[in-house]
Amino acid sequence: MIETKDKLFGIVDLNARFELTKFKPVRAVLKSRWMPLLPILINLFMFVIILLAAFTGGLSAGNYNFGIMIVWILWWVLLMMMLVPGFSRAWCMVCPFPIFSDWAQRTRLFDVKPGKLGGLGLKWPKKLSNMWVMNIAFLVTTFFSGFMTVLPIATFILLGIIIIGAFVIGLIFEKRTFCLYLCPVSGFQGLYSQFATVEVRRKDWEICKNHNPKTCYVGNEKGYGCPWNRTPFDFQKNTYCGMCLECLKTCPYDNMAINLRPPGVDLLVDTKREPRGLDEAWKAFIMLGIAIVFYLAFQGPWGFFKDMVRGVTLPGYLGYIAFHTVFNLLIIPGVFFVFAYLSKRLSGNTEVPLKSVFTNFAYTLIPMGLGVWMGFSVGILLPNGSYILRVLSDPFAWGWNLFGTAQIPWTPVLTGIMGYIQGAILIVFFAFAVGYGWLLAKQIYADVKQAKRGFIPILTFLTLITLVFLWLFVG
Amino acid sequence: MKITKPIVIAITLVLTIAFVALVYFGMTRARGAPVAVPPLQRATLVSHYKTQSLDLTQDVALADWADIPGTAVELVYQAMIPPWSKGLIPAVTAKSFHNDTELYVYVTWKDESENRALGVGEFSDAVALMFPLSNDAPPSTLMMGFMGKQGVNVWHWQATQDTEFWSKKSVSADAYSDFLYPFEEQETLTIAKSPLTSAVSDLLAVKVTTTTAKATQNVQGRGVWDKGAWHVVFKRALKATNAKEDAAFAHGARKLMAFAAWSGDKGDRGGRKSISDWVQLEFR
Amino acid sequence: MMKKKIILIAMAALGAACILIALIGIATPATAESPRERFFEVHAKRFEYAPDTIQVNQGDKVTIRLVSEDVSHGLYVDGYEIKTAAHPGAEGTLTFVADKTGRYTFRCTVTCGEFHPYMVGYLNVEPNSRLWIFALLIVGVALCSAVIVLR
Amino acid sequence: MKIKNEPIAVAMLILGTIVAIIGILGFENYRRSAEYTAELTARATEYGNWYPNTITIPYGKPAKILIRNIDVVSHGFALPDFQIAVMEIKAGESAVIEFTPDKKGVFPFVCTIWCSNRHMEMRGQLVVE
Repeated sequence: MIETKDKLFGIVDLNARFELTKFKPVRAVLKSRWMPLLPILINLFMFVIILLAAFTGGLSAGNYNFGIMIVWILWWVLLMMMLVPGFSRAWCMVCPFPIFSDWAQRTRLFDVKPGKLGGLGLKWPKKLSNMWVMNIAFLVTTFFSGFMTVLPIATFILLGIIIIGAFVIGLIFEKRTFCLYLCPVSGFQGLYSQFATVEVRRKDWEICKNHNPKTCYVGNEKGYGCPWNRTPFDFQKNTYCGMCLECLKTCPYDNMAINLRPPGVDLLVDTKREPRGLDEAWKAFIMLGIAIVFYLAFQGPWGFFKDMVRGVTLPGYLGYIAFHTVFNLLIIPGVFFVFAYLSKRLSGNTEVPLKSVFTNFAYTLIPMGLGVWMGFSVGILLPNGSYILRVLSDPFAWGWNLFGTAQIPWTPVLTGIMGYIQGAILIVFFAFAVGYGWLLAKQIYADVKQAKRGFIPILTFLTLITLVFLWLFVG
Repeated sequence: MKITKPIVIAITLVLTIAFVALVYFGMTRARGAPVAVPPLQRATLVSHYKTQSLDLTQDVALADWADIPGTAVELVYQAMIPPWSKGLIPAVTAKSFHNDTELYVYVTWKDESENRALGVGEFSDAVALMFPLSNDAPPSTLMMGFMGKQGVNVWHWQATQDTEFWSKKSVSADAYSDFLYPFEEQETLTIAKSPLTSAVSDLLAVKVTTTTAKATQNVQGRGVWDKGAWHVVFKRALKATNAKEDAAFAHGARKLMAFAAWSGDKGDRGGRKSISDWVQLEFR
Repeated sequence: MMKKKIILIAMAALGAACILIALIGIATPATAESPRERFFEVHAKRFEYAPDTIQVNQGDKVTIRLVSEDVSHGLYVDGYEIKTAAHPGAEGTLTFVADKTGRYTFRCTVTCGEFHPYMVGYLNVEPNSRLWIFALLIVGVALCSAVIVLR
Repeated sequence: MKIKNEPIAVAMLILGTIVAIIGILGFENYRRSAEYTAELTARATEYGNWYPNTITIPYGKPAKILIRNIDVVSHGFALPDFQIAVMEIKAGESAVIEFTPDKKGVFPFVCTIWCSNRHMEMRGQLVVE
């Protein structure tokens, strides 16, 4: 946990923590090997149904397909609106995809088999041990969003590739390499979980310092060494912690805790081991850009753009891909670069490298991006959420009626006040972005005077981007 | 079992091939059981050039049409807009020719009974031709000419009107109705009519429920019922009198058209009819 | 030093004013221009409406005639919670008084193809007070935070 | 005796995957053959038309036909000779028609909603024998 004297908005104590694991039953549950195995197994069953529905659904209407609806309405929206901002990488905790490679590596599903893990166990190259591969993987995945979110079989193909990829990568590389550096949805979860209100951290450094060997890293008979290759005894950022709960089991001193915390604390962490980086900055740009493009394509009224996204003609589709790529990888970062440059110029500081100003301030886009994605998700969930009730009762469109909700018609909910909800979300997350922007400014520029001046361009950028999204949502 | 390199390669290959095969299988059945879809085959009605012209004031002479090849046009129940047809006329046979100034279309179909009069529960046999007014109209929706704003020109021949016009006989009982009407089971209202100028109503429509009589009636027609079949001849000037209201024809051109037929004794009237798909009319 | 203070005070006042105006804006609905009867013929085809944006003023009596150009489509207006549907050859109509201001999305109600859930258009009921309220709030928050930081 | 968790976990995994898939597909197969006389799939002409294009049901016995619209647009089902119709079956939905055929022969059924440019070709035959 980093010690900071800074207070968010000048009032919120960023060192405040509330330990959830201090309650005995909570700790007992989390230390059981059924946790998270049992939720994973239940989730695995869910995804078997999703895959079956997506496969049998073929090219039929996605809005009546269990696979499409659960993945793109329920899961995606839950991820953006609750799981990531609230519970960090809780999705990774219950994600069923790596269970097969875990099983192959450990040769046990439930028990702990001490000793070396199976599989080839190669190390992932250091140069790629960052978000770049995931940035590209996610961007490429979004090229196909016009198919995946509406064609059941396209969702099947995506999930199939992820499942097989996770398994094969798990056989070749050590531990959760796939989750850490390859999974398309891992990247933004890692990035945005820095904002989460929950964290897994060690409690007392004194205990860890004298504990050898560090069982949280190497494992013992109670559990495996951190599958996510973290050092639970001293990591400070949520980014790459998959919340698999192994360290809670392997720590003989119960020195690992799950804490509630003020949102966004990790944004201020910049250490040698967990530095801020251009990879995460670009992840933030890509997420922001995708939100804009997706809004234009899926919630805007422009038919020609929809035709491009759904690939009516090949030139149109390639045009969309080109625009999408350039917009996300170059234009958004380019615009931000201008403001970062202005920030440096205005601050009068000549020592701080421009790259550092650019990278560090990019972290203000984490709360911003989370906010716009929440707003976007509201626009998907409220009009289309009622489909979920239907597909729960008739998951394969075979005429079933499991829970008596198969006849519920499409019913938009609260769409009249949707604009207010989206506007309110934007303002809240704009405030967080500004709050952390100021704290980051103080980190970047040694001198408070410089920080003040250097902060102004960033504040301007954040205001403008918020106004852009406001215009998109309600304008 | 220790996982070695060859095993990983083998697993990867097997999984990839199995997945690709599964996706391929899924794609072939993505819209249900795969069947070969026959290519679209639109019936073509050829209108040959002839120097002949017909006089409709005389009765329809079947001999005039005997050696012109006919096109069989399949009809189906009109089952899109209620009320739906009650009986089906499965097909009509159409023939056509044109001379320098006139177009002739001949339609024949089997009908066991000749219904030339109207009354309560008694309806007229009829046949209609429909042409889109726009020459480049796409062969999309044919429901009463919903083909963009220009709409369609409909030539509606009715046996009752034929009797009235050619035989100068009154066909109506005191009350009748021949179109969609909310009280159709108790049809008792008389409907005012303008004096007849033809056995064929020359109509305009832009969509369902918009059929409107044109101000100028340009189409003549005459029908004869013979040995269990109707033979109806339509005649119109090749040139359109008013391009906005009349279908335009020209030697060497192509035009979309559609057919509809009514069987009075089965209760057909108004929207209750048998209809065809688009037919290509070709002038040679 | 004096100059800076004056600027800061001015900014704070402006920011506060923005927020205040926004809050007043929420409480009092804008007064409408004289209402008119408005008629729109909206053509629906996969997966767009033409026109895709309908511009009206608060209080207008709006009639939308929905014409489908290919398959069955529908039109549901967010906020007003009314809908109609159209087949090719059979159109739908809906009439309402545009008493709620803001931009509302109208959506297709009949599954018309794979992109059906994304088939939307906008109904703009002027004045779009929602946009201005939130824009003022955002600018106000920005100005106030600038003042807090720079002070 | 200590409960062995490992086999339980493995059993749950197999139950949730392979057994679930086989079970669901098998159950649906049984349900359809037990409940319905015939099954009809609605799709636009371009995508294969009514499938199967000809269905045969026995004369005089109550028939129960499942019609599934697996297309992305609405279709409808009309069997005019028996005055039976389902005006609209929305994409992804299914309808069931029940009737007792009181005449023998071949009867056409058609789609009732303009579903594509080849809508007029979307028809099939019901054979009662």
